[in-house]
Amino acid sequence: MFRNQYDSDVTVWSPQGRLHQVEYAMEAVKLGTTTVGLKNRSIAVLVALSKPTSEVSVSQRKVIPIDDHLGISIAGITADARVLSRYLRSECLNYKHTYESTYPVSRLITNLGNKMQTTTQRYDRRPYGVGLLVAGYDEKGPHIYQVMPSANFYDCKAYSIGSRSQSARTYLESNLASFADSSNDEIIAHGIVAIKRSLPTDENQGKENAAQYDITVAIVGKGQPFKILSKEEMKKYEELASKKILPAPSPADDDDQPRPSGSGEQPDEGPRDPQVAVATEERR
Amino acid sequence: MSTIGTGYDLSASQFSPDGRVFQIDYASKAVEKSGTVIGLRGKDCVILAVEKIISSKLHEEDAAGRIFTIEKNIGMAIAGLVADGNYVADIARQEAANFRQQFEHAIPLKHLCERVAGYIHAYTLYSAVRPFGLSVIFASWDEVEGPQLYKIEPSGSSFGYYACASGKAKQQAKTEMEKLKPNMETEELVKSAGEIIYKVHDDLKDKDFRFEMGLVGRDTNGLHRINPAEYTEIARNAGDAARKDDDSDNETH
Amino acid sequence: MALAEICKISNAPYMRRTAWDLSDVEEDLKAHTSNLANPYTLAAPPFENPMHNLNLIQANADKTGIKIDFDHGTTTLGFKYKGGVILAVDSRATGGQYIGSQTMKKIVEINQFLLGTLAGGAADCVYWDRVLSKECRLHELRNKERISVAAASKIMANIAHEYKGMGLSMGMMLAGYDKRGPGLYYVDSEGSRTPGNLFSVGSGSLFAYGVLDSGYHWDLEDDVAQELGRRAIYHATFRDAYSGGIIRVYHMTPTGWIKISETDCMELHYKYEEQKAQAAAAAQ
Amino acid sequence: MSNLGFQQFPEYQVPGVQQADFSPYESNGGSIVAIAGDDFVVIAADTRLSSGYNIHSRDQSKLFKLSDQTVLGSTGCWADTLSLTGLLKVRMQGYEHTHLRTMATDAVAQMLSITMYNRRFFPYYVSNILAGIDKDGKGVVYSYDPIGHCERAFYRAGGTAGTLLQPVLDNQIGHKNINLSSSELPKLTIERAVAIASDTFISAAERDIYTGDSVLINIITKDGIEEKKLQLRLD
Amino acid sequence: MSILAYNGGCVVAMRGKDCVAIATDHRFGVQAQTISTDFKKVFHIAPRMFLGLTGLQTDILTVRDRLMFRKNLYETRENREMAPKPFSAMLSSFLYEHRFGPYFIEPVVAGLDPHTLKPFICNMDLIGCPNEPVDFVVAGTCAEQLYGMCETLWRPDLEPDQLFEVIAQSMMNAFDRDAMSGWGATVYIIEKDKITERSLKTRMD
Amino acid sequence: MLNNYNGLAQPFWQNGPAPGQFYHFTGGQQQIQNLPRELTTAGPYGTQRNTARITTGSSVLGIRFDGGVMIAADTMVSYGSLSRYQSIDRVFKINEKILLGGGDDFADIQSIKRTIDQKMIADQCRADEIEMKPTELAMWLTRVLYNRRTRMNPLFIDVVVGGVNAEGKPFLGNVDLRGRFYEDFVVATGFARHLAIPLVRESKPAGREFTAEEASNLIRKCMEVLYYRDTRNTSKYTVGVCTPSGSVVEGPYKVDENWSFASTIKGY
Repeated sequence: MFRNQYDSDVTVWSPQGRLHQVEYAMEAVKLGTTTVGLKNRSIAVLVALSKPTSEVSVSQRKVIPIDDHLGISIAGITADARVLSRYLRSECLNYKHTYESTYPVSRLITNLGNKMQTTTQRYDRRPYGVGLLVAGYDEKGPHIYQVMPSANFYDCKAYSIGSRSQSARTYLESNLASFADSSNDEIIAHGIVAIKRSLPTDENQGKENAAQYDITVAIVGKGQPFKILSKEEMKKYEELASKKILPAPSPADDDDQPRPSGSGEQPDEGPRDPQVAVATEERR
Repeated sequence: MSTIGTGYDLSASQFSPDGRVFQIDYASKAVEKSGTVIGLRGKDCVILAVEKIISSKLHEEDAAGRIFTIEKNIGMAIAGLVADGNYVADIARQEAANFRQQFEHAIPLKHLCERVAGYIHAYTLYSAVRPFGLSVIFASWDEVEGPQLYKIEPSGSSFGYYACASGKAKQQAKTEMEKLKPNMETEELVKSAGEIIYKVHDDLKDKDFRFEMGLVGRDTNGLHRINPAEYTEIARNAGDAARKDDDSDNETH
Repeated sequence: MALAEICKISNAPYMRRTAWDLSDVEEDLKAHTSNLANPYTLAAPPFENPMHNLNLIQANADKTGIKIDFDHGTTTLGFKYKGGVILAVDSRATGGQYIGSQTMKKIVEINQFLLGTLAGGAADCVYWDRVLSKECRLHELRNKERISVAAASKIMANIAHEYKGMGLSMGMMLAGYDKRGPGLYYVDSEGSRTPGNLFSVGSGSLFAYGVLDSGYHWDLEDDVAQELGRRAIYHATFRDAYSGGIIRVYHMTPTGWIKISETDCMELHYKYEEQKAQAAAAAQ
Repeated sequence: MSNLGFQQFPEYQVPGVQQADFSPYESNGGSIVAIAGDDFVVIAADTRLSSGYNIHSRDQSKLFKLSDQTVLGSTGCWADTLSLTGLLKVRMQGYEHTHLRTMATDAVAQMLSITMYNRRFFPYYVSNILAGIDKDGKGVVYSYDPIGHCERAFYRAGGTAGTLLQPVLDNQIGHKNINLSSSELPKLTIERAVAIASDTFISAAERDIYTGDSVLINIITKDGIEEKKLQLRLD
Repeated sequence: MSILAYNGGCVVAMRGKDCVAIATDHRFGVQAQTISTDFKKVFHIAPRMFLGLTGLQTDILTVRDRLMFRKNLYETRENREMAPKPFSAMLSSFLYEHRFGPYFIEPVVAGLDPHTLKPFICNMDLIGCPNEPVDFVVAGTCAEQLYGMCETLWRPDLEPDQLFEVIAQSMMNAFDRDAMSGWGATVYIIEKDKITERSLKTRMD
Repeated sequence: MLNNYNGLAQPFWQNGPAPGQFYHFTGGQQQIQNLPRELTTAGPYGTQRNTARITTGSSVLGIRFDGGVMIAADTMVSYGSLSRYQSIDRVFKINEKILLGGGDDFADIQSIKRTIDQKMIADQCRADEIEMKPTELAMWLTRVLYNRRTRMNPLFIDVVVGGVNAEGKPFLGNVDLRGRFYEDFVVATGFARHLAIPLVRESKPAGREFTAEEASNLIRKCMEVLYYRDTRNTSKYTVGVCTPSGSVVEGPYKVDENWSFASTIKGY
């Protein structure tokens, strides 16, 4: 294949009608640790995996509260996530200040999408290298939204992004039917199980030696302002989760598989150009 | 791999020796890769129909919709980058609002189309930006103008149509449309819309898809409605039926 | 219109959106909290010549019942002598005739080597002293040495001049001790800045001057100097309706300021009465 | 189209119409009393919202809960009050986001002062009294003048009846002009504070037409805020 | 600044059980400046009657003198002691004579009726609209503060010594919140058999 | 160093992005940093605004009852003392959840109404069945009106906002030209403040809300009183009713006039 000269700038279309810069940005999401979002009828749950650091508010880096009715968990470049979260926060604040009520989730995300879109169309900007899972609650009930660097966003029943998130998704898909009616405790447990699936194989074999990762859980729902669960509260759910039998992760759990949703508008996209890997190397 | 004007195709503000702006062509490629979208004009109604390829079971059914309401009586459907679509929808709404603010009535589709086309075209003039990977179809109905249907290309050029299509199966859809008779009643129109979309969908290439439609006309008393339950039902059934005997034909051959 | 932005005509009045959307709210919020980010930017009044117009509003208070009385009135004094600088102040804040407070702190401890007294609009003085103390600290950090009294007072004078004619009302003394020895400056809202040995500011200053001039010379002993200040203020509180409360005496020494005394002037009054009586008795 | 103001078209001036000039301010009445103890603070405000002689609402709380430890009482021009408190709420949440903890009472006090000073040349016409528990668990009261001069105190009365009530507090809480040794003075308990607050309002309702209907009393301790309500005369 | 507040000062009178009390501050100032601190604004005009006048000092003195004159005239004519009631009636009409060029004063009358010995208190505005409440009357620059104090402290049927406490506290705390009055105060308690004058130790600022 | 109500931090470079700010590529979003017109004119308190109402509506009366709210206003819009427009609807249906009754300068009412309608269309465009709630509208009005007032360029309106909130809770509030907002079971503008409110207040049953019937009777009674007593009032009036099931504006109704008592009045 010819050397890819169309991947240098976000304002350049490739002959195949692709935006390589945007696609590369999508790669950044895969570099982040996994995060899972799912919901039942009354609450939406975010579960995030993070490499523990000495820092106190480790959860803060992975799960970011936006407003009482809304929070996000991120996979990708944290700095970019900060910018986005700042935007979301001020939007919510302004809305609250004007209307004394909470920002309907769908509308907030639509606006966010439009803001992000501009960065995929101007030479002096780069797409945000971060994917968001948004958990929110409004008069229409709980929501999980997936927002990608391509500025695409999807209203989801449940979803997972980040490295090795494929296996988490596989779990979610197989249990999708049961989510809507499951109790709050169950749904949280489901989330934890799902995320454990995405742990490197050796770790989720022996369940509890997942020690080198922290799991953060945040919930929001009816009469439940967005809150990150404390270690104590976590215990209960950890147990619930470990009770659920964990079938060995499906062999077809291959992260390098292009993720259809990830590549947004290009569902039929073939295997990625070899340059991509390189390009991502350079950028990191 | 289609024509590549190597060297002259890296910027929207750049002509190739043979006088083409390749970036625009490439942008259209993005459109050609997206699910099919069609617009049909009937007697007293206009319909927009979309073949929405479902990329993941985990998404809600109505996630990433490609049909938008711009004004009370104006609908818009897109083929191409959904992100760009959302953005343009927002622009269109602002234009409509702006017009309404000044003239106290809904913007005539002709005007709206001009304004949006102008906007999209502006993005084909600068190296600082890329053209929208987007083809937009507008539909409206009102007592005065009757049914209206317009389409805008990534280049920013726009035309009015009786029926138009974009996306993967553009050609196929067109040939299907040729067969249709003009000035259909709402019901028929909806049916045929369903049929076309289901026919042109190629389940070898893509997995699952969802039929989505927007309808505006006298029967919706002048309001643009997205996936109105009753009509969507009709369309889907019609589509399924059409598809079945389609397959059966294949068997006979 | 689509190209309006490019043609830069979207600011024409007939183009402006009348709807008050979230971006306007943000504008508004920022405008009304601008001085939290930058203390020098205050909201502009919606009318010209605020000094005049604000008075207009305040003037017909008894008609409208709108009583916008700022806290006012003071006697403060300060003088240099061989032992450093003495500052003495009362502690009464009056809004109109009403005594808003008997315990107001009219000496602002800007830092260990800089004191400011405040007379006139209490809010004006306190606010700008706070800004000044910030500037002084910055100066210290930037130049690795304490700011000189001269420089500090100049900053304050510049601020005052910036707002000259807007109706600020400040009459403050800045006292400090630096390389040049004791420093005492008078700065007021007209932007004037004068160094000097002896000042008294405020509604009761005339009475204070009377006492000061009779008792002041350079070679005072510390305790005498302090007593002089105290007595001067006492007499002012006695004669001036707008001065009273607690009499505070500070002493600026080469090693920084010391708080000498805080005495209720009622106490002082009867003490001095006592002394007078004894003196009279002795005279017999 | 604000630039096409009426004054641009003198020929359209209507003789019938009086050119009453617009006053941005309006006095909506109401009074606040706040009393701080060692480990608690009591803040009370009446619930009458009036302008001139007509009473808009007889049940309008003038106390704004800014956090579990801080309550702001604000009267004067109700429009100003609403906008100011709205502003504060936004700042509070912003602070919580950036610093991951709620603003301490002292910090709120300072911020309020600065926020009010921002409008130095077109002041908020409000009489603010901020009550809360400070860092070391002590009750505090901050009072403000219209342009944000802020003073820390232990008891304060503000609003239309402020001038009536302040001397009473001086006497009852501050024990001014009472020559008794501190041992003889009654200890300030929550009960006593609440009692005095209510009494003062009863007498305020007697003499101030802008104060009445009922009193809302908030008792703030380190464990949170307790609310009480007391009926006043309705005329 | 209102002309009534030009010299500052305040007076309050209270009804007790078979007794009345009237108190005055001592300040005589010119606007902010305190000229003297022994100017009593309460005058003893009949054995059991006091007149308190606040407002513009020159008017206070004039009004006092003219009233004394009229009162003496009344007493010589009628040859009997003038009771508070008729006196305040007279005062009222006297003030109203100057309806359109009023004296800038607010009077307070307190006393016991010489015959019935019933307590009597009364105050007026500067053109003589009389007001005879059962509890207390106030006048002067710190009227508001006084109202606040009296409302809370005053109770019916106070004994003379209690009455003194109440009026003293009201007075002192009231003018401690007013810039224009204070600098010492005197309280007169009028009982049927005696009149006690007590001066208070107050703040002198 | 005054900030002229454009609090935005200066961008890094001309038309460049301020840190963390999103903006459109044409950069037209950046406000031009000039003095707002309001700040550059002279007049009462230094501003030059038309500080008078021209064509005005008088009373609006709103009453909250257990199941919703009712808002009534007569159909007169007068021009000074001239009864200029005799059948103008001053009670508007904003959406299924909100009613708005407009008093004072009618031009300003219309302009704010336009803006509100636009917001409603925006809601519809989102096609997410999320409707604006009365509280939200009331707060929005509060902010807007206060904002105008603070710029000394007020909208001379006095509106009654009523409706039902998300949980079907009735809401009734009033916002005036200074952005003064309050909630109560009865609110009114214009003459109704003095005439109607006392009537309603005294007939308020203790410990419970009005019933729909009581409310409508009161409205009828009050509109009659207003018609007799307020010169800027006509006998026709419209009533808006909003309940969880939706909102509707009915009428115009007519006050059943009875001037027989006129003959008994002496001394005119």
